[in-house]
Amino acid sequence: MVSIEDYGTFETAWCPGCGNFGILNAVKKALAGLDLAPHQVLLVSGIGQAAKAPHYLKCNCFNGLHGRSLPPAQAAKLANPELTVIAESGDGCHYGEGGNHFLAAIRRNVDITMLAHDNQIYGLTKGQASPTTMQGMKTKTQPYGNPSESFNPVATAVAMGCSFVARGFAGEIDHLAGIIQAAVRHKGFSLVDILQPCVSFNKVNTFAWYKERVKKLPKRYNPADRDKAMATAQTFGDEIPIGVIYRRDRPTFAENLPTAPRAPLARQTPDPEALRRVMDSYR
Amino acid sequence: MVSIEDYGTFETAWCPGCGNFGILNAVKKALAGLDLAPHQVLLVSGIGQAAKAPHYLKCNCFNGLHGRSLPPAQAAKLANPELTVIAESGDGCHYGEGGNHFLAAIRRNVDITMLAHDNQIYGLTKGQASPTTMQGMKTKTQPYGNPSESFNPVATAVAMGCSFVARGFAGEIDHLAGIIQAAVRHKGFSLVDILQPCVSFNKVNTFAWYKERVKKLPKRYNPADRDKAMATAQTFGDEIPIGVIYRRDRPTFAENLPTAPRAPLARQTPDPEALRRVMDSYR
Amino acid sequence: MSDVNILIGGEAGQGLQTVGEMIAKALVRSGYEVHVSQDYLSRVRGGHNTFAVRFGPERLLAPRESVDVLVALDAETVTRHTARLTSRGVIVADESVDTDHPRIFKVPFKSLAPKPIFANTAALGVLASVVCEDLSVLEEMLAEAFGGKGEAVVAENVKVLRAAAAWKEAHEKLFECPAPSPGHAGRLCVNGNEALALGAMAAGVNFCAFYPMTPSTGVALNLIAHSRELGIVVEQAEDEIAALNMVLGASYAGARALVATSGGGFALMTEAVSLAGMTETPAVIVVGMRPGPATGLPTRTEQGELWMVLHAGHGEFPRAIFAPGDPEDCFHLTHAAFDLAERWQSPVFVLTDQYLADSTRSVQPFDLAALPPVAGPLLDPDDPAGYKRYAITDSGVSPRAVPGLSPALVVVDSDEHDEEGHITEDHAVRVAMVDKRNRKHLGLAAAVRPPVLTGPEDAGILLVCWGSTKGPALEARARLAEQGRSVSVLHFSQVWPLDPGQFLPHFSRAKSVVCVEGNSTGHFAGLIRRQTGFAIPHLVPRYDGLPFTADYILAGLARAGLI
Amino acid sequence: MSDVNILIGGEAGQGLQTVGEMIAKALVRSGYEVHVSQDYLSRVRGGHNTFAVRFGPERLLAPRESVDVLVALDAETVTRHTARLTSRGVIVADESVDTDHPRIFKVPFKSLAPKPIFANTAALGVLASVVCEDLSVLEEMLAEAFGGKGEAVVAENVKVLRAAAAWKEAHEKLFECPAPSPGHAGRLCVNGNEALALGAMAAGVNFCAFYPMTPSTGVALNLIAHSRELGIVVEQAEDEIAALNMVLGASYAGARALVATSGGGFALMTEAVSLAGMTETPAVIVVGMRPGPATGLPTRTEQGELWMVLHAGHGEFPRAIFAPGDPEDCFHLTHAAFDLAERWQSPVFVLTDQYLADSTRSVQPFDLAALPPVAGPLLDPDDPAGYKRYAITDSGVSPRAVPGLSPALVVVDSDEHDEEGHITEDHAVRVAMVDKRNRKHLGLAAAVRPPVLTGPEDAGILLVCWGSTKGPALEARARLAEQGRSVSVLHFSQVWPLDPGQFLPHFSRAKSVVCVEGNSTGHFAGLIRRQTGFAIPHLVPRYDGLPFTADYILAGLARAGLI
Ligand SMILES: Cc1ncc(C[n+]2csc(CCOP(=O)(O)OP(=O)(O)O)c2C)c(N)n1
Ligand SMILES: Cc1ncc(C[n+]2csc(CCOP(=O)(O)OP(=O)(O)O)c2C)c(N)n1
Ligand code: SF4
Ligand code: SF4
Ligand SMILES: [Mg+2]
Ligand SMILES: [Mg+2]
Repeated sequence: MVSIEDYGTFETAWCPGCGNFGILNAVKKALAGLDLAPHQVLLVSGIGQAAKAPHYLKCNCFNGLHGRSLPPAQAAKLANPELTVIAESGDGCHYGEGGNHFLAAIRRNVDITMLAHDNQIYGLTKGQASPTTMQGMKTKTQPYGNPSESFNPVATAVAMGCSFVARGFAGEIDHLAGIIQAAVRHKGFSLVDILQPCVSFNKVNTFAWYKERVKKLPKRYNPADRDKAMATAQTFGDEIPIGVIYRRDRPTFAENLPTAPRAPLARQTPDPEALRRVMDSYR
Repeated sequence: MVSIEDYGTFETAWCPGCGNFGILNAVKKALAGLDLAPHQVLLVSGIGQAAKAPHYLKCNCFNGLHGRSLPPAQAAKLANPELTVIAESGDGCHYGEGGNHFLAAIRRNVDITMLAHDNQIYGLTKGQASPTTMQGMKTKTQPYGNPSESFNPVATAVAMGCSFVARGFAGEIDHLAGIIQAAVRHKGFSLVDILQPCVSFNKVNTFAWYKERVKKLPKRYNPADRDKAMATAQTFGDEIPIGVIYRRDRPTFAENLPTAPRAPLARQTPDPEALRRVMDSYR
Repeated sequence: MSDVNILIGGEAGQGLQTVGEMIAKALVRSGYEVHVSQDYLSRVRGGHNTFAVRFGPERLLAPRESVDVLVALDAETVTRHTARLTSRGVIVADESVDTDHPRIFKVPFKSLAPKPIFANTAALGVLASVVCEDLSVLEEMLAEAFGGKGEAVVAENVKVLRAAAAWKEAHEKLFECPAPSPGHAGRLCVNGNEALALGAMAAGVNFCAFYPMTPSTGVALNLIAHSRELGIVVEQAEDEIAALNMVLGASYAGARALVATSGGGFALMTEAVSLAGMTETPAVIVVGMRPGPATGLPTRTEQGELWMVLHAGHGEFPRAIFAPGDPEDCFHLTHAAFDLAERWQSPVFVLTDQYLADSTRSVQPFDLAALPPVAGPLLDPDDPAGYKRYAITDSGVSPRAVPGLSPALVVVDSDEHDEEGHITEDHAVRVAMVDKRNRKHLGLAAAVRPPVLTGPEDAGILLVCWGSTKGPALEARARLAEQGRSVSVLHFSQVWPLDPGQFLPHFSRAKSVVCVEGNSTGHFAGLIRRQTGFAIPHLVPRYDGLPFTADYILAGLARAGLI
Repeated sequence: MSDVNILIGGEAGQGLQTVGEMIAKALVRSGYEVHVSQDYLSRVRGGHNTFAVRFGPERLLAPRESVDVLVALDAETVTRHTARLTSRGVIVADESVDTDHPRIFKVPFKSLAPKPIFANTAALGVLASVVCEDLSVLEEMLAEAFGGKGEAVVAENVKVLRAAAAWKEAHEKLFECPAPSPGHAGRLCVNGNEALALGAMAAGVNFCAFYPMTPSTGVALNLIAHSRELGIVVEQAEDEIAALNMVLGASYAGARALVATSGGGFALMTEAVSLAGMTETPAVIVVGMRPGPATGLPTRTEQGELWMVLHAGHGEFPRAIFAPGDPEDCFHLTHAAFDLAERWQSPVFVLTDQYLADSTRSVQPFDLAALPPVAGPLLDPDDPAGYKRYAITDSGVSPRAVPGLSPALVVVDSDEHDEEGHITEDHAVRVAMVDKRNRKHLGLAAAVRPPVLTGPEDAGILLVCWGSTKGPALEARARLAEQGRSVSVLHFSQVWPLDPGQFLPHFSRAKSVVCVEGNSTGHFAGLIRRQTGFAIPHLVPRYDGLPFTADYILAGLARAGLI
């Protein structure tokens, strides 16, 4: 049995009181609860405060470029289907710089999990609007209020027929750990958008602000109902539902691609006979 | 009165029978119908067969990079609010390489029109799957069938609260011209996704295939009803509704940004007194 | 002249590529040496394209400007290219074409091809007969091509082929064909892209991500065609940024991964090139050059991106750049690129161009058994618990474990990192890591492929070239040598790193050194000067979008007063 | 030593930047010359950061390693930096800090700052008194800073400030302060980013798109702060690709447009740089360098991206690269960049780095009236109907009309195009257009800013440097000159194009030439060699993430055996 201690404890570079701590705990809990040893897990991240998370637990880690966690995460899963792959990064990283990869990942449905630390702000670069920053919110770079409407990743994912769509809250660690477990278990691309207070730069969507609003979806909620899911996804105001909002059985990318390997490519040995046949076809 | 002849006739590099011809005609009709002279119009395109369209009528033209028509189009409109700006390109350009700009443009709501020649294929590069290619369709690069689900730009736009969302068909030129006129008149970001047969590389979604399926939205259809719009947007199979699917009044980007100019920036003259005050603030 | 140059011209979509490829393949099967060059527009139908097949009993190195057999699929071809005909040249055109050229076959294509779909086969029949090609070879090829559509289709095509050939026999005009050289039988028929893909497959490539872009889409297409047989995952990414980032993720996870693109797509990848450098993740990156800037001439050729590729990506890190001169180089250098990339945990580039990518040639089958082994990552680290991805070593290379295969945790980071791979901002560690990465450059530099000298050591003229200019330069040299001039060619198939000891002596021994390259500013000449101080005094540049020919180079030398 | 070096150390989020900026500004207002350098981590709270304020009566050129006043906001600062204290140095720290240093002020911050929010003001009060700063200046600044929050807040802060200063007076330790130089009053207090933004504003910038990235976000922040007053549209784009493409769209439509980024973000822009080259659209591109590859050390400094910027973008097209040495250069060169970009319809780069971007200095106010005019596009073409965007001209520059302002249609294209801007695949037009674009390089080359020589023409040592290394090199020179050595500095504030006539004579006259630059491989030295063949024999590199200091350069010269 893997325990949460197996995932270690590290010093972090986060601000005291940051919502990232709750998410880190929930991730560790979920992985231990899934009985996954650290070396079976690959965390892929981009750049930002959230993207430092994989450095703060024992695991395989590919800390890549800002906005680019999803492409290597999907490819690593294709290259080694035995790995549990999680792409973990911030809202700016996943939905801003990385928006195009987000769309493509939903369409592909590679069996990975995406965790978005959604603090509705660019934290590491000190407080510019992110795609999820509420319209009208003032920041140093948007002193007249954010002129753009905010992006609702959950609604977009539901509209696109994403395989698994959930919203969690950094302040509800056990609930969040449960969602993450379900996401990892789900076969296909799983999105978990996580409301995360940033104590340094987001003075609007604070811990209290979220706390007042989040409401766990009731047991009887049926995530297979797309219309209901769409309505739930669009609810982001006085009330913000959290839980697994939408779920849909779809073949995974690997199931749709006959050449996707069933074992790690690193162990694949070339077949000289096949190669010769291939060369001979060029005559 | 501007007439369609004012927009000229040019030799094209398109295949005989291509749906692009119908779209070109509809664009000219729409512009003439709006009584816009060629120099009042700016067409911005990317790269692809569709992206050549601005070369085939008289207008100002910024034929930029593959996937990058929306950023310069929005910026040009901000720089000169008097211009009628249309970003015209293919499905691969707008939704593939340019996917992130599509998301941002919907959120921003700059008052421009986006025309997507949606032939569900990469035409110019000779027949690879585009984001809108149907799942399972075989191409040279997807010989086992396109493994990804196809992107529904119209549904995504509605889910994101896009200001104006329409679908047209290259085979219904007058209807399409009407949609384009409405899109240009609409204040805010207007998306017109246009079903376009590619006779060379898409042997599934042919002229006949579309013709059988497209159905004009009835007069009584209310594009302000978001739930209805969502359902209409998701309808893409035996029946494909065409017309203005969704419409919503939203302040434009320029209305939300107090520093957006009301006249062309090219005519703006610097204020030396203001500059001195600004310099003095750095003491 | 012992070789024949066939030029097929017509509109895009008329099937000139099909006819051209068929005849090229048939000639190779008959034991000829073949050299194809393609000139096509960035459109799907219409316009004016050409497909040139040069063949003969001996190896052919370059396109030739003069034409022996002009196959005109439209009237424009006759207008445009008749002037290029040699004195013995013939034209094959539809009977409707209006020209008074004496040596023309006015073919009644309408009657020879009962349906338009047979037009290509009819053209092939006439052409085959003109160049004395054995019809049975073509019949065999038609069977292969149309076999899937049933016997009847094959039979109909064969019938058209024979009728066309018979028509031509009945209207014989003198055209002398060289005989094939029996020693050259059994050749492969591959273009640069195909040979490159074959090299990758021979190296065990098992992952490829790409975004379509001329002229490199063919690389992915060839991998896809054999992906099932060889076990290769090929994914068309949403954009080039994703493509290279995917390749890095796959490579990190233990795949042998390749990406192929062209200049504009590559520009988008440059941030990820830097990530490869920082994380020390192997990657083979194919860049097929075409004329820029921006979209430029998307289906034509140029060598204008050497500097970009050399300095792509922010910050400092080692890399290697191969520049194959022909399909054989494409094969061997791509194979070597995988080994080098793994061995030095660095991005390795294969820099080609449209001319080479699309140029089909007869090539001796590759000796697969003789290929050197390709390095792989570390599957079972000795001490997994103590494993450090960036252990400091003398060579700069740290053993590269693969995640998930052992209990070793593999941590890679785009920030500066410590030996374990975790973020650091320690200045001393920073310096140690820069030095470690830079040491890999020394390793790469020690393994550089030397440039190849053809001709005398102390030539009157030394033609320096790189990449696809090899063949045209060699042909120019041969022509000058025939005239009794002392000319050598120094061809670089690796353009970075450079080892001056390998070439400076040649420079100093030659009377005049001339750089022949396909750009307007002399990229390689500049690189030589930066690395050695040697200023190559003469440049023969080309930047109109077309490949070099021997004639073009001779004209350039004449303009420079060197011949 | 006539200047004082204050080092404020503590965790991110403790307010050391606030204290540092306040004291720097106050010192400037009192007539001192000031030089700030910042060393901070890539995090928001915690870790160890420093803010160094060097001040004195005369101009200061560089950071200094030794410290006179160490303000420790935490115990770690004392541990780390006490060894750097000069013999006359003092420490200001909380009374809880455990050290036996004799010259320490153990300040009872808890009692001086009744609430934690006043901690910065208390520290400022003690510090101001140590460096003999006039309290009334600081009181005025507190009023400006807190005025918005009401009189009461201002009064409370002033009270804390005075109490802290009084405490220090009561515990006097000898520390000698230089007097300000009255002639230096009225200086601005700006860092590189601020001066750069001011230069852009002086040039009439009215459009900026950006994506946040250290160290360049400050450029956009400064434009935003004054966007309303000056009429500037500033938009945070969804990514860097959009940012530069937006700038090009705005510029095409007649705006004066700028983008600011850093290495990784710039890598993503390189495709659009090529588009600027092809469409001949003016753009001013600010690249603030930091240590790479990849994310590297995101908040530190380096000069490792010269080659990338020089060859960014596929294909061939002209560009110019400025490399300001100090805030004054930032202002003037950015102003000039707008003019040059418009005049030659090319991308013009302003290449800075984190050190310069964040380094606040006292600067003489800019003479706005004396600035040369900035070129603009053509608003009213003579013959709109016959207007051709790419008319072939001798200079290579075609008059640039703006869409919508006249009946002229303005057609620009990323494909190769004819004079009207429409796609062409004609080979002759291609060559004409390449030649036209290349001619603009000649124009840019003719307007190059010459490097500036400081010191004798025939020095024993010539220090060659570019960009922000100017100050440290000049200070090293001054120190050596004091020792009677003959040393000169040749500083390049424009690094492309280069005009060898402007610098080769200096090289040949000096005994030893040394290149001092902030990277590990000698970018500029390599560029000099490529352009001239001259191999600079000595390199003093730095790549640990920190800026050069005179001490560092002297140590490098000593290691090279030159001093
Ligand atoms: C290509 C690129 N552009 C910009 C940056 C600068 N950058 C680093 S983190 C960041 C934003 C982070 O925001 P988010 O992803 O929301 O993470 P958070 O810090 O809020 O957790 C930016 C813009 C970068 N590193 N790379
Ligand atoms: C950065 C970049 N990547 C790839 C290409 C090659 N390319 C040109 S057009 C095109 C696809 C065009 O498809 P679409 O946008 O659907 O237009 P269509 O030709 O179908 O009208 C591609 C991939 C390019 N020009 N630039
Ligand atoms: S800046 Fe915000 S997101 Fe980043 S660590 Fe601090 S509180 Fe958390
Ligand atoms: S390839 Fe398809 S989209 Fe392009 S012109 Fe031909 S038919 Fe039209
Ligand atoms: Mg965030
Ligand atoms: Mg398309």
